[in-house]
Amino acid sequence: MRYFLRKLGFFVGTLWAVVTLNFLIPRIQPGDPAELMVRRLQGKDSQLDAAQVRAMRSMLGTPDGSLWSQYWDYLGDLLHGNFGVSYTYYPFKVSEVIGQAIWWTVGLVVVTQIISFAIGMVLGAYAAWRRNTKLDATITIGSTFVGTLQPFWIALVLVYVFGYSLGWFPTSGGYSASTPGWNAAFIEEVISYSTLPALTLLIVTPIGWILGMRNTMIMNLGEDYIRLAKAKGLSDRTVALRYAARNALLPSVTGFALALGGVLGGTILVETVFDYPGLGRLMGEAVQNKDYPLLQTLMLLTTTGVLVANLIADLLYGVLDPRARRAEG
Amino acid sequence: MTGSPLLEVKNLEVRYEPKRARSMTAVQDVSFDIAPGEFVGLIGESGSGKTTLATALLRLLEKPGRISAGSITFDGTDITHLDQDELRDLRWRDLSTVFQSSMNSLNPVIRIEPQFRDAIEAHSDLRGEAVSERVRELFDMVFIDHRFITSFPHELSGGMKQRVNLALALALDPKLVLLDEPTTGLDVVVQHSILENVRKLQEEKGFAVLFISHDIGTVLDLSDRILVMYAGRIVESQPAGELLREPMHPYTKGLLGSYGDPRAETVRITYIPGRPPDLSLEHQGCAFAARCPEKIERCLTDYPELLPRSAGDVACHVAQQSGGTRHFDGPEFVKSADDSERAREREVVLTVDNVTKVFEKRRGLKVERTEAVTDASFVLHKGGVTALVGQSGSGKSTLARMITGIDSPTEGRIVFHGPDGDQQVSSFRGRALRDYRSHVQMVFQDPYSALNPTKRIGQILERPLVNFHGLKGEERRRRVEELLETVALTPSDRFVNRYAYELSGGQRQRVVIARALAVLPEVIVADEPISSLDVSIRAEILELLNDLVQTHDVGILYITHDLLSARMLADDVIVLNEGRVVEQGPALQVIRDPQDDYTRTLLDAVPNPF
Amino acid sequence: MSTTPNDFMAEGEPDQSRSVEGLAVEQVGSATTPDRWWQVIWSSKKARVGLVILGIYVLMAVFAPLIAPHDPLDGSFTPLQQPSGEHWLGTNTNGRDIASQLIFGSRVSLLVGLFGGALATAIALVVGLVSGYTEGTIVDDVLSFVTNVALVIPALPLIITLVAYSDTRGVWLIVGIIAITSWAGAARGKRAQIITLRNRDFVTSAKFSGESGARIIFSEIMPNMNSLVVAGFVGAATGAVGAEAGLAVLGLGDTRSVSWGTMLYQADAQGAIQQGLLTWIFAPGLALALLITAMSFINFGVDLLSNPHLRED
Amino acid sequence: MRISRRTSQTTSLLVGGLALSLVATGCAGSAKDQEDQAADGMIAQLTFPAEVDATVGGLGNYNPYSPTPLTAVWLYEPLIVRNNLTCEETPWLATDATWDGGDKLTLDIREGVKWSDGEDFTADDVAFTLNLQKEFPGMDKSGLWNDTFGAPAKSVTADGNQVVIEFEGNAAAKYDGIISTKILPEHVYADVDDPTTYVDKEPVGTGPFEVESYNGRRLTLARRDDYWQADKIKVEKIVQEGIFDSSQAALKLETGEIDAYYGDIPNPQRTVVDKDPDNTGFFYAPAGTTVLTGNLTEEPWSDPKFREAISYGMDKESMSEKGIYGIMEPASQTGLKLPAMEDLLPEEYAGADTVLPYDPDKAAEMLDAAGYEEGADGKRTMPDGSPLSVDFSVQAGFIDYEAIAEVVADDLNDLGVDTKVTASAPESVDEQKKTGDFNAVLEYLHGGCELARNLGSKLNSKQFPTEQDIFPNVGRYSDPATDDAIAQLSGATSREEQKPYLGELVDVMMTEYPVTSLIYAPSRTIYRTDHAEGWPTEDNPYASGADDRLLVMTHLVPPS
Repeated sequence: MRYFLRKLGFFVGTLWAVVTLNFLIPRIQPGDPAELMVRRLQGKDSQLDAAQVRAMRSMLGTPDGSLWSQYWDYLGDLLHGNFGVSYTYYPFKVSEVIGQAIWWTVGLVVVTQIISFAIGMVLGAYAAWRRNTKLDATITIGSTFVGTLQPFWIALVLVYVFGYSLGWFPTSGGYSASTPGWNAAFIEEVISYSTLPALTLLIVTPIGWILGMRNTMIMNLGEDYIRLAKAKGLSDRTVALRYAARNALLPSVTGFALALGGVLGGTILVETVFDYPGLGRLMGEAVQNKDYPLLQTLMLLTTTGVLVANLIADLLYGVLDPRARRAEG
Repeated sequence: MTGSPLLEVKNLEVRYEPKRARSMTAVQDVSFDIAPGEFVGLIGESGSGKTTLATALLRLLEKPGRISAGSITFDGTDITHLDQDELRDLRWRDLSTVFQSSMNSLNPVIRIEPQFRDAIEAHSDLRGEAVSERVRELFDMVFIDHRFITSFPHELSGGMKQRVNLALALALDPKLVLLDEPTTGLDVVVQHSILENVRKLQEEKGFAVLFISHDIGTVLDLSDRILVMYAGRIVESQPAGELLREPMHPYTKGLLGSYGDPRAETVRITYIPGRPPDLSLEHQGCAFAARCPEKIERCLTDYPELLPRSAGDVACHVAQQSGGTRHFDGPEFVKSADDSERAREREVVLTVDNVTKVFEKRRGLKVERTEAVTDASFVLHKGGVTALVGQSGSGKSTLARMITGIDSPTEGRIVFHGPDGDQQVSSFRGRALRDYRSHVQMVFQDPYSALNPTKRIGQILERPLVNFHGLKGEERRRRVEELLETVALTPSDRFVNRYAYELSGGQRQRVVIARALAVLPEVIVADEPISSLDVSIRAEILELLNDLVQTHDVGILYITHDLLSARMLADDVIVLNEGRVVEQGPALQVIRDPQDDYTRTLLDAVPNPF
Repeated sequence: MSTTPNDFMAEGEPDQSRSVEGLAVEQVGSATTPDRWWQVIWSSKKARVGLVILGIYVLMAVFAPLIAPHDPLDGSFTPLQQPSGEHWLGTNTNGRDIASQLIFGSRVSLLVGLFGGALATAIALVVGLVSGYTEGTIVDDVLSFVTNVALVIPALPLIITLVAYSDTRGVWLIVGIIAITSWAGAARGKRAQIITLRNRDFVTSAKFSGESGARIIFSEIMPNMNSLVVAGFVGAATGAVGAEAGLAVLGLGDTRSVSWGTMLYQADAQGAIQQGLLTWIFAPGLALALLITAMSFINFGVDLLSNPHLRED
Repeated sequence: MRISRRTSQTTSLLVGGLALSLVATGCAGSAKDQEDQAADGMIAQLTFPAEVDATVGGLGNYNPYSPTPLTAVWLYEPLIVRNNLTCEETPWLATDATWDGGDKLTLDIREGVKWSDGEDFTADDVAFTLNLQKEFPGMDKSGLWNDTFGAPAKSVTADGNQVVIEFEGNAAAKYDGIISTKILPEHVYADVDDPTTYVDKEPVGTGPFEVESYNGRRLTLARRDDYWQADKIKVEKIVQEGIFDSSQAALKLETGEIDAYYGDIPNPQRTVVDKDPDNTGFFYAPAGTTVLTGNLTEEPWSDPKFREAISYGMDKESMSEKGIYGIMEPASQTGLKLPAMEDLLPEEYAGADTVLPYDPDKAAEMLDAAGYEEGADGKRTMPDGSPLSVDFSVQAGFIDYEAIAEVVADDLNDLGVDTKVTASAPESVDEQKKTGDFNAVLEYLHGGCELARNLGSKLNSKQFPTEQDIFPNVGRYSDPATDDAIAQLSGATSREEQKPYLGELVDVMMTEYPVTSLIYAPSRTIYRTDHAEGWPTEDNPYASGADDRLLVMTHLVPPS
């Protein structure tokens, strides 16, 4: 029991710290939301019109009062699940805005993560099983090359080749003409619009999984139960899958949970580049515009995402590894 | 042994050829055969190449190791170069094995039954229920409750795991079972029963066994025939009886010499000085010559072939001519009854008074209370040795923890009668604890992890001198050398600048002891100080410890599972079982006329060839 | 978390199996010292390739002034020139020589890699080691708490705040930022590692030699983590190089210094491709990719340290 | 972080690739907008980028007073359009506006205008809207009801087809703001309890277009036949979709996927026009002036002689070259946009070349004369011999500013003035402006028509930035005489009255050098002519494109 209380306390504590930092970080940045809004409407190099700034301030009701009082209000609102009104998307509620964007990101990210995880596990395991062969070399070296390219670099090539030279896929936005909803036209558009962002992610993400899997797998291949399995005269397939891979999978799976939790933060660049209407782009805008309410909530979302993922990872490990089932801690 | 042999090994040579390190010949020109149903023991100390040999026989060698010469013929077929697919049908059905490290030779994430099932289904037509039936039979064979069939490996105790492995090995009634140190790492008592089990099954089923062990004691009474391996070669091969009666190779004699009967009035055990040769280096002549008391000129120049003599074969020039004595006339550690008489009158340096220790271990939600030590009481005499004998879980290490001030008792008290009066150990914190340690030191079980691999011997020995005696420069250097001399690492200057990995196990343990001595402690707690050393050199360390007691007048708490060594070293013996002191008294008395059953079981478990 | 007897001397029977193998290894190899970490790394073909490439980059950085045809900040040339004998890679919109910028750019990337990596590793080491060694105590709780928070805080807003805060932007700011945002993961790893090392007998015996906690951590235990430290460093350095470029591309870099990141950023901002200045974009991009690949190759060698099974023989 | 206009510079990286592949792609996208053929003399469709960079899914809002309405141009209209370039006025919903002294403004409201729901547009709507701004300061973008630039309004009353605004004092300077007020339909907004948070889903406007459809990304607007000047509107349909950074925009312009882009495209001549000279063009109207502002409370800037000297020591041509590919002219030191505002020039400067030439030698002499002696190390010192150095902060990421900064630094250093440039986050630069904790910055002098409010407030000692706001007088120039002139100027309601006071300001600029004009800053239009012609150009600068889109729309005709 003490153990769980402790773990829970840790969770809550971290959450609190994160919430507080999320509150502070945007606020200690120089710059005033109202000014930024006006400037954003007038273009960067404009002489701020005092009247407009004044109007904007009173419209956005940008925070006044001491940081303390702001902080307490903020905490209070959080407890009531009230995340406030976005500046960038005024007069819409932060919750509305995020509600619109979240599905795009979840869709894009979850799908790509699952795919690249699958790729990683398969290739990694295969490379390990056939280690020190040409194939192993190809997989490892190949994935390293690709994986070390900067995402925007890849995006560059993709847009250039598929977007324009070949004109196969649109390069900006999430959809165009169709009306959102469960209709073929829309789904079709969503898929074609998501292709390039997804590809970009798919090229950079698997490498980690591949190498990780390869390493743990090779490590396991040295274990006695593998030697015994071989001595038992089991088919390579069985040895590779049931004995080696099955064990090597464990760390990766928990890692995967964490990855899923962390993704929201990671998509900012790609989403901005492709003007993809997801949380990543929101985060980008929120940061530019000092959109405290939006930024706070997004950061809260990401951080809790990671925290929860951590918990899930723990539990998952318990389920997957019988040794961990009893006596965690 | 008639008819064609089941396994026939001819001039087998295994080489390790790593890309970077020097390549070496781990197994050299090894030839022997095993008849169907024969029980063959293979004795060899660490580095003798026995495990490599086993792996080679199973064709499980992995790069950089390879069979570089010779042949292995199993049941008529030459399997030396058979490829894995062809090997597969022969594996397990004809040739199965139990690995040395029983602890993780079962797949941790799969239940036990499927691990039987896949093997059985891979090699037989049994399916479904039939398999489960078979598994139950097998479990019965090794006396394990059926409910464990469906549990995960980690839910079994070490002993059970090893029994399961044994059962697994027998799953398909193989012709030959290769047991590689099957019981190492298990309690003596457990070891004993498992070996009995093996022996019985072997008689019933009549499969042949190649039993590999470092411990000649365990093998002797099981085997029909025994092969002795040294430095990658077989140096002697004799039927067990003959080998025991008249060992021919000096090395064999040495091994036998390291056993004694703890009950005897006077026990003398020998040890083989020095260390096995480095196989990656070219060397000529007899590999054992360097450590051999009987060596003659020839031994240094040309290698003695393994030639028939009397009941078996031996590779030794001396043996071939004279045969020499049965007794290994190398160094010897003698302990006679009356030694132990002294010291009992010496003043008490530490008192353990009705000590009880309870651990609270968290298992998920519920807290498990384990009583590691219950109401233990005894005293340590200045310049005397008290042996704390017991198996794992007997709480002996927990006692050590409390005595060294790492833990404090839940009940009762431990009092140290030091220079500055009586002090209760449990009260020590921070500085006080640190000072206390200038009076009480430790010698660890595993000299390999007890010395920091990144430090030179000199540096290691300096630290306590600096910390406790604030010695500097010249003085400090002299003291370090002194210490090395005391533990017979001479000439000392050869060692001060060595790293631990350059030393042999025995030498390391000496360094560990030297470090313990550095602060001139009143008490040394020695936790299984010899158990991880080769049999042939254990006596060496025992003797050293013994001398220390005499010369340095320090009290030693000697923690062990092995009554023989206890007898050799201790004045008093305290037998611990499940945290309780079941018996204590003068060593000889306890051993000769044990009052408690547990003590007797322990005694029976002592491997005793004689 | 809880103190079970096993934390200290391993309760239980002499573990022969270990020492039997142990001996086998030790005694056989006893004449030869065990491989030093650099030997291990060098033993990997990939690592060798990586090291060679890295070496070339280092030379380029060190001798930049000799190699580079022009001063990278000299804007006196005609802008928008295509590659020529005079300007190997042409000139950019500010009339600067792209080739020279590329050559000098290696300096920033390597500096950031070196110091960013070093700083991050240092923080990770201290935090990780201390909290690992004091596992279960309040010190550990606090440190791992901080580590966890650092792990979950979204990096970008944090970085932006930091950048916005410093009036000037320079390599050192970038180094600092990278270190601050990237130490946590490593620290967690180190903590785990030290927890396993901490229970080794030689640590206990150091206590018996009267060593102080700090000394035990940094003099007894840390030397045994050399390989892990190296691994950590190479990883961190690789990350740092990428991060520098990433920051620059986001427009957070030091726009006044010449680095591949800033080159890309400016090229990108000036629509270099549309203006037909391919080299301006591709040269720094490729230089960067090649450097990072080289470092990842070295990482293959480093992996051998922490995971001997991977060794290629 | 990227400023919105340069959101994801990286895209340009990516997309830029296309520029080359154009040959391959041809005008891929352009097919789509030619589907439905237009009636004669009409333009079937024009496609523009989305107006706001922040749109998410279904959250559409047309409320012109929300910060980011889906469109701020086509639905709700202002009273009078005064184009930013020449400051000519075009009557719109108001046919005329007359000052009665500085404290009473009378607006004649156009008759016969219909709201898109068929209701009549009346003076009441105007009065309603203006009064609403009193109730909701958030709407009061012109500062009508508060004291920014002139006295607050007392009352707004509709009277027949007239609306009368009375002020508590002189408020002439509010004129620009007032006439550009977007007028709301009273019959709709009357029942809205808070217009600042009101989400306007079915806009009812007087504008030339009405919403046809919006699917969360693509906004389609259809021409209103009952628009009050329908005859001038030749465009049947407007589609606004997507936020493009420079490179995407350039490519979409080339492929004809959009017909105009108002953001920055580096080197438009080379990246757009050269590739399709027949169908593309751009017009960079001067909207203001990029100026170098020293902190006049600090040395050396406190010395006008120094300011004057260095004003000759900076090569504005090369700034234009490096900063904006030579498109924008070096700016007149008068602070006025020339030639557009030529007629406002005081006589003494009329015709004179008020653009200071680049003359390092002259600058050097002036510095010597002023006592800034050159030391042995080639570095000049203050007259009192103390070291002289200029340290100016440039907004990191403003590539044009950074390029200009380079030139300034190089030139000043050549002059022996030890100069160093520090790139800081734009926010930090703003911060410095507020606190006055800077030595020199690049900033912007708005060239709007309300000169008192633009040039004026740059020189007005009441317009020092505060911790709160970045008021325009960043350099902290302070001179009572000038303040009076500005007061007079802002009180003046006609050009003629204004001229003398403006003259004084220009004088100050030309003699005191409170700021040094560098080059003009553009208001950009980059456009295609294959669907529509009549965009403003160098030759026909009837409007500054970006700011006057409504006006431009009335000039667009099908290609001949």
